[in-house]
Amino acid sequence: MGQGTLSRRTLVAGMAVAGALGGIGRARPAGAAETIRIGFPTPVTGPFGAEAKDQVRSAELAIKQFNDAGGLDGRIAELLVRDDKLNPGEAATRTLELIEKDRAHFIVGALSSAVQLSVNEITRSRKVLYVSISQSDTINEAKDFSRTTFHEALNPHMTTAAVAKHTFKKGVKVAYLVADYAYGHEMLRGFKRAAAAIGAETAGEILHPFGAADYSTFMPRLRSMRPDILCICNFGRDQANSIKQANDFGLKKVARIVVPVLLHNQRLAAGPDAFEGVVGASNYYWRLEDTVPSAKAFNDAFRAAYGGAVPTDYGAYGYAAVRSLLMALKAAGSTDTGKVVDALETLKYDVAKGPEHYRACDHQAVQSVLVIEAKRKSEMASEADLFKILEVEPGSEAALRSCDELGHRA
Amino acid sequence: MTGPVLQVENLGRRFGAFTALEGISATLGRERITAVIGPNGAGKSTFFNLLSGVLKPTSGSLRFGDQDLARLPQARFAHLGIARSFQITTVFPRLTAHENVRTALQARANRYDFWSRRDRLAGHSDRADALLESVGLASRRSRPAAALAHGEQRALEIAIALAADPKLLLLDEPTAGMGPEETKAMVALLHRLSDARAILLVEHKMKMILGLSQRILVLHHGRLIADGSPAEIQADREVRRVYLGQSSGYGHA
Amino acid sequence: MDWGSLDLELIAMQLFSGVALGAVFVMLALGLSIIFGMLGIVNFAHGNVFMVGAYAGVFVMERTGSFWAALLLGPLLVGALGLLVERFLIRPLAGRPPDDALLLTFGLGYVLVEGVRILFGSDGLPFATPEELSGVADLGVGFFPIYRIFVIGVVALVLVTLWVGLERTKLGLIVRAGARDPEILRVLGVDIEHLWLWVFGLGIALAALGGVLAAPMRSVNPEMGNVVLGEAFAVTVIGGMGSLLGSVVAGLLVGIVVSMTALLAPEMASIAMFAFMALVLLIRPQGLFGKPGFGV
Amino acid sequence: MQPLDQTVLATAPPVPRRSALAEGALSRWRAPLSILALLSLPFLLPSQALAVNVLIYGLYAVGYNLLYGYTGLLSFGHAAFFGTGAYVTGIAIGTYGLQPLAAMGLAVAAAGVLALAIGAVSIRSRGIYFAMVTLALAQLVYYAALQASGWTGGENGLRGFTVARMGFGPVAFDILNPLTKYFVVLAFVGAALMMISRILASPFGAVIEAIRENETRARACGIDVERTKLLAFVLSGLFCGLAGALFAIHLSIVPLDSLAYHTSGMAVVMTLVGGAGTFFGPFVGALAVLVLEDALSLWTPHWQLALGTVFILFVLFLPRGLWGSALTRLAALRGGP
Repeated sequence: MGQGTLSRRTLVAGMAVAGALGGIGRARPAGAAETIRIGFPTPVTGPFGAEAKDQVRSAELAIKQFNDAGGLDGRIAELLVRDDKLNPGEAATRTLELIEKDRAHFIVGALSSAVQLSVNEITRSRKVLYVSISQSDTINEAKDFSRTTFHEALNPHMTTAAVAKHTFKKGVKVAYLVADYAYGHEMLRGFKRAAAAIGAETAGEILHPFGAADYSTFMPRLRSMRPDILCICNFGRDQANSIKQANDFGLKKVARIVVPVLLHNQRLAAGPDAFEGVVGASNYYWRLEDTVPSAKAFNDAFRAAYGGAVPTDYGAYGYAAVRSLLMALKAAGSTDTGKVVDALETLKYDVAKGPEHYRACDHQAVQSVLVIEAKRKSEMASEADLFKILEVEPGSEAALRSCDELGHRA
Repeated sequence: MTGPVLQVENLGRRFGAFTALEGISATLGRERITAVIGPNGAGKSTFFNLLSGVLKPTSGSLRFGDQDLARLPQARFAHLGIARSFQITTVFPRLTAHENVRTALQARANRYDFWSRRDRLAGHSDRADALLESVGLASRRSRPAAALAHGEQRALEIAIALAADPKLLLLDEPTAGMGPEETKAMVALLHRLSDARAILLVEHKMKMILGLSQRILVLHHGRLIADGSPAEIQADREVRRVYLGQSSGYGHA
Repeated sequence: MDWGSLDLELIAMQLFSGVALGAVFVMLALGLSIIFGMLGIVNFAHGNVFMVGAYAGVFVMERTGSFWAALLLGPLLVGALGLLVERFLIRPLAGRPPDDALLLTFGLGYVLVEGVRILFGSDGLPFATPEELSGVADLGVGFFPIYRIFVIGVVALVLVTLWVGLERTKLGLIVRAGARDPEILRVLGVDIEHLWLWVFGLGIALAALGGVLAAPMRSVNPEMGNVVLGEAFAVTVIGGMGSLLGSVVAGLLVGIVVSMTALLAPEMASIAMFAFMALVLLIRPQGLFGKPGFGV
Repeated sequence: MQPLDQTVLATAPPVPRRSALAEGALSRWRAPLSILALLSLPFLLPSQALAVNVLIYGLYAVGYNLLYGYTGLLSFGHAAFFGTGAYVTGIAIGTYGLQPLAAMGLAVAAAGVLALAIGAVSIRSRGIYFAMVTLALAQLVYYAALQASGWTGGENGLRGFTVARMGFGPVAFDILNPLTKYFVVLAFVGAALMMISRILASPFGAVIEAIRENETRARACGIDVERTKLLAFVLSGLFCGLAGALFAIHLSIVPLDSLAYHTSGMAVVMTLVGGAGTFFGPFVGALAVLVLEDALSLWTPHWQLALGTVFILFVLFLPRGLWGSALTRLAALRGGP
């Protein structure tokens, strides 16, 4: 708790400074030494406050490293953090402010799918470069894509494929509990596609209302499907609630529970008992440092900056997005949007988890996917020792939906 | 009195298992002033609420002229010319006396007019002043109703009721809570008003009723037990037994 | 949809789930209804009181390690908070339009959520099902979590206690009379302010008890009250404002409606409750057991 | 048997200093004066995007105030009309390719139709019961929109209808320019304010105020209370729908949150903080709440604590709101002690 309070204070102070600087930035005429301003909308308040805090801390770290290394020919960068309150309307307003008032050069951020799409809607009509760090299949599709839209986060297609590859077997019966909204449907689609390729059978699927608190009404039916694997396709609170209630109904004893994404902070919030043995994917887990040198470097820098804390999944997104953007800036030698887009399209980077690059057609970051399993309480060596890494699925364009399927013309 | 009469036939009202009023028949509105009396709980308020449309009868019929009132919404009663006051003063407390009356006039004339300027509507303002004058409130024109004395508020409520240009005016205890002076003024006012319209009132002040009204209806336990001139009522044995004979008068429950 | 598995056993299980779900609704609606019946105000912070109840449960559990202590002390702690709220926030509004108390509790909702975020963080906390109540029981038609059976039992116990309290004690008589007509109490010389205080505290404690009971079934987080408020309102409106029997019947009924919708058209489960409410309102504006005065 | 509604007298403020009616010398000029004041907003606020939000939420609160402040009905479901206005605008432009003006007209009409439906179900319930019923019905609309993701985009929100230029006959404005956008939105808001001012000054305005002041008396005066309330509800829904339509044009997205409970609550908070039953109060409330939120959220993630506390203090100590209290003070000064 003490550490949490401390870092929250730092975060708040950081935001205040960022706000003040934003005001100054407006008054100052554009010159050679103009600060590079990166707008960063993220849900500081609300249920994903902890994830947002990690995003901000990691992004700040990337900025600090860039500035310490001399910036862009002496031009330093700054992060303008804005609270999007997990509300797309709020996020759209904040993004407009960042572009119109604060004259932000670039936008990075967002945590929820809806917020990311709304930010993207603002940036693309104003031709501002945006690197999204929220998971979604939708933003890859031609309908929402634009030349200035980049996506550093994983998408459900990638995570479900990796999880299915590791857990599904031929002839295995899978039951699906799916949140009835776009993201849930994307996860279901991903799993079913993988299941078809592997030869796993569908025991049944149930859609549940988004944001439901009680899942008990679905459990008898799920149980009656007698699945080998229960695949829970939802996110955040919905995930914690439904896993907990599946346990109550004894489903974990008869089936293995599998989810598309296991979140560091959600696992902390729900406790070890509920999640014990659940398998899911992640973009990052700090124990990757045992095998990947760039992860070790990232963790060490993070630990040094934030009193020994380890970065989480969403922290890694914030770091990789800002780092890659700043690397492209250096490569382009300018803050000109067109030039930076070109540079990002050709950039190869390895900043936290091994080699990555943005695919040309949809600007999706091609990256590895970790398949992890939540540890039981007795196996945990420390408070942060939450997961076992079962598999690291290397990044490959073949693991993405094809450009054609997404509607991008060749 | 040339206005239409209110024809009540076998009127009744039940609340669940409780019968508040039963089998009332009478023709009202021919006399200048008619009073309804009865001990508390006799059904006077229910009777008034039925006559003014606040409640709907569960049995019997109710006609005004050739109009059947039994299923008519309350608002239409005022349009037909039946207006009422309430036992507890019911005015627009935060509006001035003049606005109170003018609002009532507008409610009658231009309910769904979204576009005219209400303060410029021809005649309303003058008519409101005339009505205030007629109840003796001309000097209180610009005072908020809540700032008026109790008797003045009762008078104002009557002015509001008059805005509907009623042929039948129903007054629920118009002198309730008034001192002797105020009561005297109210009696004079009622006399004046009854020149132009029939008045039906519920009252407790027996002396006043006997002097004021031409006809008296007596309710007891939800039934009409007597109906006649003040002299007839005073002589009625049944009435004396349930009502006048009791030393505590109407105070018991 | 796989209709083949839609057998009688499943329907029985689904009904049972509905009753367990309804039991929580009953706790919420009872508290709302009792407060409305006596004080004539609607508590818009009711969902958030439910949430605070869950946190109070966590708080007591962390310190004592006992679920039973949490179940008992959690609602009492929150009920005490309710007493303070009535005394220092609601009572000053006496004589003002009833809307004002409603608006005040609406603002209080924000304060409660944010207060909990400051004290306990915004992530939510784990609340494990107590050891002795975890696991499933074979009901003959299928397996059902023991904890949910326990919840139904606790709610039934609370209902019986309340019923005895209202029907058989002098205080109950006063409360029932007051719910019908507060003026009568004044005439009888009852200290009505004192009564309001305790009735408000009781309503709050009931919602908090609902929160503690729900905590092991759902995750505990600051936003858990938001969804619940609309649900509690729908149940209370269906049952009839101020009617305790209505709260109980409507709570169970809504639980079953939601549960059956979940079986037949799961994605409609959220809408079902509100559509049901709209239907009831069209047919009986005062709710199933409401007094006509509030509706028509 | 007592008269049905006695609470009105018992709970009304004891002796008012001035009439509660929305008229007087100032009222004739209130709409032009309000527009004049709003003209300065983009130059005073930290950002134009915020200024546009103040306009939109201000109009939303003014529309809400028509019902709450003037008719005396406390609704907690007005997000349904705001959100419907926004969604229909977005769908009409994005899916059916309508011109923005036509889309907005359609949106306002749709909000009105929805208000008619919700009003028809809820208007019969009284007092605070009405607040609960409207809240629950608005939840129904919220879940319906979530479910109809083919049209609304579901939880992801509605996108793909960015309006870059707003045409009025032969003239078109570049509304990607924030200042231009502000004045285009102000043109709509200003027109709406003129209309609302006119409605309030009409006999109908007098009738709704009569209902607010004393429903029993209003009914006895021959006012069909239910029908009048329903009309006021629909009118209020229309203006809130227009606010929603402008919101869609402004942000070029429609979030599902535009239909959420929180959005309904915003109308209540802003109206009350500004001053219910005053013409310009809701704008003052929108301004105060949005600026407070903007400033606070930069300093602390717990800005809701301050918002809730401020709101409670207003209910307890300043029920007339900022603008209402200022007007009362002004009237006291003018009229002497």
